[in-house]
Amino acid sequence: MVKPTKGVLSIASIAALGVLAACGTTSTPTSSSAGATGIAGCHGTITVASDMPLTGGDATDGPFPAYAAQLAVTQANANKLMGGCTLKYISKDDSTVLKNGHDPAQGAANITALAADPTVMGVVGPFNSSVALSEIPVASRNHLALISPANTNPCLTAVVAVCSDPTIAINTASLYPGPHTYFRVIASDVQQSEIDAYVAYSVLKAHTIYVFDDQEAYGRGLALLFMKYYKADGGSVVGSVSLPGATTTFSTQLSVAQSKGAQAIFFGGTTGNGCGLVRRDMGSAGMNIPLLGGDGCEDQLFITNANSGAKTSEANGSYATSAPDVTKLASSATFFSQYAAAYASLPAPYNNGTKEPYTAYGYDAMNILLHAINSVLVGNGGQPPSSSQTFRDDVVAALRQTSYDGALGHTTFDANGDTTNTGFTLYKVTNGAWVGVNTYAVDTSGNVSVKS
Amino acid sequence: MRKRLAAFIRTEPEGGPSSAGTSVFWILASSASGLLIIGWLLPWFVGPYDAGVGYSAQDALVSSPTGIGTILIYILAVAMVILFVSPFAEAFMRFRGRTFGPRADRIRLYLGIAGVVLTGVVWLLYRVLGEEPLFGSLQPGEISDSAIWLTMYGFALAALVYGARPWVIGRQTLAFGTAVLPFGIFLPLMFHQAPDFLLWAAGSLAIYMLLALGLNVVVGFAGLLDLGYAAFFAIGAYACASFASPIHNIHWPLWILIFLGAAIASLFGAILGAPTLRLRGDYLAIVTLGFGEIVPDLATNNVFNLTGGPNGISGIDQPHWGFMDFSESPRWYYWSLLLVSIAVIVLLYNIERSRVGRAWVALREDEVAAAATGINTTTTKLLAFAIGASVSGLAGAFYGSLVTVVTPDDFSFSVSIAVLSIVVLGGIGNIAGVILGAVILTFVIFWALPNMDAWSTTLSSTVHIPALANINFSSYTYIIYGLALILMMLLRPGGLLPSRARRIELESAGESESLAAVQGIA
Amino acid sequence: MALLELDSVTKRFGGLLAVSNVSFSLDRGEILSMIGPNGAGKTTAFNCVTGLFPITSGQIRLDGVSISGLPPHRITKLGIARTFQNIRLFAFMTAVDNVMVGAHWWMKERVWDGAFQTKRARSEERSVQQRALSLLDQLGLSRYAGSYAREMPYGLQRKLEIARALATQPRLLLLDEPAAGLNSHEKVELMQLIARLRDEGLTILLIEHDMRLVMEVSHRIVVLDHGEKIAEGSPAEVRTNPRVIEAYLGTGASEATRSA
Amino acid sequence: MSDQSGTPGAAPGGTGGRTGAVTLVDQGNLGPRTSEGSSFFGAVTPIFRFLYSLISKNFGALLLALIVLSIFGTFLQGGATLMGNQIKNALVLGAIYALVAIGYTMVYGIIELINFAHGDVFTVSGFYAIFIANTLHLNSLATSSFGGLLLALAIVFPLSMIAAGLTGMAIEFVAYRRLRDAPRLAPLITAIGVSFLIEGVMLVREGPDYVTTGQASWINGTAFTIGKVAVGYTDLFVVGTALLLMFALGAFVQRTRLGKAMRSTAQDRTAALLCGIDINRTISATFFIGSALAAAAAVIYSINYGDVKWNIGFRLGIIAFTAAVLGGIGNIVGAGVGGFLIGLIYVFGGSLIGGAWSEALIFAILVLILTFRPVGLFGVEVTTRA
Repeated sequence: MVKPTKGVLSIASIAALGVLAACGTTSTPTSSSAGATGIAGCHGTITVASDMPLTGGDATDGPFPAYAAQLAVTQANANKLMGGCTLKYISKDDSTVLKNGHDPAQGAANITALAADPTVMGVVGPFNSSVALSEIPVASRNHLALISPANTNPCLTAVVAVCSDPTIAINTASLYPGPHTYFRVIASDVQQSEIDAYVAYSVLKAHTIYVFDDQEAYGRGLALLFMKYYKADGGSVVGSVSLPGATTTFSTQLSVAQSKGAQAIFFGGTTGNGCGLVRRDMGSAGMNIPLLGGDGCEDQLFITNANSGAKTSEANGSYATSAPDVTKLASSATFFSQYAAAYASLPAPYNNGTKEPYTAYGYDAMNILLHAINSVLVGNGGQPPSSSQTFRDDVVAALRQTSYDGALGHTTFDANGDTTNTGFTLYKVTNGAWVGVNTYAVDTSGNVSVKS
Repeated sequence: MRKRLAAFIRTEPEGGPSSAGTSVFWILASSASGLLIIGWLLPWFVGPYDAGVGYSAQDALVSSPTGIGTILIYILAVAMVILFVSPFAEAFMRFRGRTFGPRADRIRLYLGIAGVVLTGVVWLLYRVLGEEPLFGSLQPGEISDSAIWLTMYGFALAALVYGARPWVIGRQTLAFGTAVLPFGIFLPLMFHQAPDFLLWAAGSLAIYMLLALGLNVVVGFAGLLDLGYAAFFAIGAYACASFASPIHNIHWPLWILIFLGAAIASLFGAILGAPTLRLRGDYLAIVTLGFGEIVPDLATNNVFNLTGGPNGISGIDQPHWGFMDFSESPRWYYWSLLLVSIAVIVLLYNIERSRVGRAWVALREDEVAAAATGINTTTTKLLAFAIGASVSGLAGAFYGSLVTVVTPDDFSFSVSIAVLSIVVLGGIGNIAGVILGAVILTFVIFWALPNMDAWSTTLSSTVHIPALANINFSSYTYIIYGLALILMMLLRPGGLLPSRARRIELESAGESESLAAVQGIA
Repeated sequence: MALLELDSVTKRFGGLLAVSNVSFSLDRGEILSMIGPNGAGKTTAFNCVTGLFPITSGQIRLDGVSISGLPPHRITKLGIARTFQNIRLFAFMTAVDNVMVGAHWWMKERVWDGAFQTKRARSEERSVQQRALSLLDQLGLSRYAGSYAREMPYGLQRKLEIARALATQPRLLLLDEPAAGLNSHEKVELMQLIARLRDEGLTILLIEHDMRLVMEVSHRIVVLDHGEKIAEGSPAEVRTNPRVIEAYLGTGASEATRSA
Repeated sequence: MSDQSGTPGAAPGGTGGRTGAVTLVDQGNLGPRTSEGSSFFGAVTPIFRFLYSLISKNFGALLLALIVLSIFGTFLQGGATLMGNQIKNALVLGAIYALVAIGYTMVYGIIELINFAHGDVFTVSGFYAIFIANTLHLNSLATSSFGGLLLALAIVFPLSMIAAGLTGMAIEFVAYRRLRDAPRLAPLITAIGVSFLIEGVMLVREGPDYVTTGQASWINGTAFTIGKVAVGYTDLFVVGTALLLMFALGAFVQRTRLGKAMRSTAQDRTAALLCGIDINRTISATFFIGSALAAAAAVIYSINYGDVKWNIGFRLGIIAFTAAVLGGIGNIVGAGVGGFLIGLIYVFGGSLIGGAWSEALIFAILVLILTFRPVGLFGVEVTTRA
């Protein structure tokens, strides 16, 4: 496993890359070079940070966006994005050995520590919704910007119908004792579940469905939302079950689903919590109906797991919706090659940013933060505002005005801090690989349409 | 060799029922050394915050300034080195079979006092007279202040330990309290940089210490093994969360909730304890483990729509009483927790020495004889469960309020194990030991393990051993943790600071049979 | 009325009849000894009386009120204290604490009294401790008051167990082989102690193998064999009872005595 | 410490200065005392006792009734097909639990230690099996022909069992042997430490995700169908192998010298020692056999499911332990039966009241057994001594 704190690595090579990037690649917006002249005389230290689960069970996901964020900082330093000011980067790990992964208490402790440092102007993170619940109040109280690359729980930013469901029970207002300083560059589960429901009912033509979830905040929320929209579309949910992430066999519930005549299975949750295993057990049970999952299922591990059973091509024909495949976007090509160059010395799989869907999100989140800071400096005559609090408030205000073209495409934020860059692609496993079928968008009134 | 080692380790005169012996002396002496060295190296430790800031003495030596400060710094450095080395030197001498005389103690007392005074003078020179050259490029209110505080404390502690050695050995508990309390109270004032982070760490330390103190009642005092202790922690935390959050729209103040949390948890302690009364030690362990797994399961499944399911309960209130705004800084939590911890420690200490405490020991030693001597084994056991659980409920209430989110994941088996490890590591049945265990283990879990990578990188660049930077400690946390548990039990089953009775007991005797087994009903 | 009555008490372990239909009674102030070969069911009878074993059938009455089925601590409260054949002290408690445990059942100190060290707790602790120390003193144990029970010499551990039993303020004391493992000097002391307890009005039920001690202190003797009562009477009567001799010495011996 | 029936007067000697003759016996307390007690509890206690003994004596019957009822409930819920499918699922799961449970029960029987690391021995054996299969290229061999399959099984079973057995012996030697006479707390904590250690090593070596074994492809196809329930060859293999191993173990323990040594050591270690039995060797052998069975379970598991993950052993271990307790800990046959019963409870409970509650249900059963019938279904209530 990896230690992002040691990404100092070959500073020279990264710096060289950054200079290269400055010489006219797409990921460096023109505004920075213009600003750099104005802020060359900038005095002081500006710190940005990331907070991800880096160790334990979350080591498969968290380090990627953290590395990507660090890359963004290294490049900004090489480009002198902050002019004469020193730009520092702190990487925080919100996992503890007690939880063997992300720990809300550790996350809150990290944000408290970061907020206490007057030079910290923003944090990229957290990765997990449960950690977000403990970090958002601290960040809000300290006026500190928090940009998540991976939180999809809708109730973190805005009140939607399911927030009051007793199994979700998030009171959004109570999360913000101060200003609304939380943003995210990933679309929330509301849009995804609307699209999932549409896909299940109208594309896969399944009119009865059995729903699994993995008893975690993300999976449970997605499943609940899915069921709501699926029923609204006219489908009928023949049964649903929450199974702990440690579940190793799903045959009992699949037998129930089979006897109830489900025409499809929906899984709300992550591959690590059994998405692929459900598909595997469907093979053993001889169920030839589609499996549909959310973005938590769309990864290579799903295919490996699904094919690990008696049928070695069981994964074929599974569906999952996920954010548009970043690796396929033209805008991300430069980023992934820079990532690969900068982290070539890391052990696999961390030397390849495409191995994890959230890598590019971490990169864009950090770049958006850095550019917001830059625009504050520029707007303030090339110097940081006198008080730390004013500086932070200005950064948040600048973030609201974000209009950024990065690896993910064009990102702006709405009033709740949600990205407007939404849209989900339906993927299908064909010949042992995820292949995009169609990309769908959903409008404000919930109508799903194929996005060009 | 072995004999000498044994003679060195044997810390108290034969025969007396004293509990911790001179271990307290050694702990305090080495703490003084530790504080002095930490004071010296603090900027290096704190890493990310250091930018251009260094500790006075170190900087002074490096930048060889002029003026009166320089001389003071050199004197301080000598005093520091002597006092830092002295406990190790003394231990080595003892090991060789010789002792330092009272003169050595006196010298060290004077050194300690001189150290306190001189450090004060240095601080005044710097803060009041602004003698800049002394410190190189210091900025006010930063790490150097903390370093100076720590150094002064280290000197004062050394003065206390060596100046009042007989008193420290004779009244260990009192001496320990006297030495540690001021540190606890002034901690928030000692640190200027990143105080919140430190206080947060101290807060979670206090929470785990409370948990361990509660578990110590059950495991240490009454001898009932509980592997599902996190269940009561969860109950306390969820109780607090339910009554101080938007989930049911009830907003009661924290000071009511800590009592409520304690009461509810103790009620559950008694209820869950009841079916286990007849069970033998390891069966008891397994049943409690079962409870420990059921409670988070219920929370995840949102039983009676009370617990909010897998998301848990979020948006928990943080109190705001007058100028005490708990949400503004963890320092108010820190001081409240300090107060509560002291109260709990005093109460448990009293209980241990009262009728109930004696009854627990009797029960632990020989349940049959205890019953035949008129002790109601049922109520005595239930009382242990209830009191143990109530302390953990209290800790849970604080946890919920501090973190503002409680989720079922927060109360997993590994939490129970961590708390049990604290008790075992520190010394089963000994309150001082449990406190020490909590300090060490929370330091390891929440600070050392997460920062191991950063430290090894720093160290590798300092001592130029690149291999160090490549060791990836964070992935070995499980292994380190497991090894520590095994080695602990094999090498020192009584813990670091064992209560004397429990130590001999753990090293030799078997388990007493239960009354139920004798009566043939279990 | 008798203090303690055993009315056809039977205790069965699976197929084994440990105590079978035993009846006898004890008057106030009396010392009754129970003798019999090993495995005769004496200790089982003790365990039945003190509530450690639930009895299979029959009745045990104290002051005419049935105590069968009561838990051990309730029986202790009613005034029956005991010692154990294989000393069961609280090994890692000091001698004085061991004795103080005996006073627990009537102490008024509650958890919160202890926790907050109220006046009641302190004064009660003090008086109980004083009482315990004086008990130790009178049994010649004061030197060991602060030592762990397991660090005391064997003979003194037996005495400490008696002190603990006395601290429960018994009306009836059950001594299970108190002389076992004692040297002759200690036995004499024990005999004097028993005599003194009798003089102070305590009723004693004694299991003992040392016949000299039994014959000297007992008012009456009950003989058990294979769980059954085979004889009861004054020491002199029991000594000459042929069934007793048979039980102790085997069939041949009884023939021999008869013919002698 | 609440009830204070029959409190005598004040503390003898009053507070402080005592006067008069020094006595050993408190004269004031020689009179009759009444056992007042609380009348409510006095009245209720017998009812509780009666209920307790009623449940305790009929625990097995109650449990069976519960299982039968839930099977019937499943029949009502989804007809014979669902019921049949679930019975099949339960037997497959139960077979694995049973094999793991036997390891717990053997170790407990002989040294009265809950070997917390046993579940992790199971997991680690899964990785051994993967390693062996990959190193020797068994996957292609096994899927090539029936003979190849048999050969592959004949290689992978004994090798992983020996590897796991040695692991078990090493664990015993390092972590438990020195603590054999210590009170239970000490070895229990070491056991937890060993469990963490093994999990940590697996986490570092194998990563945090499911690792595919490839063995699930060895056996496939439907053997026969009853109604609409298709029974696969894998299902038959899993249950058949488990039963075979259990019978082999039973015969071993009954017939062989070592087996007899184990039984006598379990009954009375001192006596066994006096009879000239090498206790250390016997205990090592017990660990070897218990771990080897866990390995067999792991091979079966990976042939059935095809995935192993570093921490699957923990929960599975606790459930298997419940099975061992259910059957009466120390009782090998009991553990086998207990495993299948737990499999039934897990599956039918999950099918009827929702899978979210399956584990809570298992733990609840664990608590109930230990409360009402700690000796297990097949244990005999014995009093310890006369």
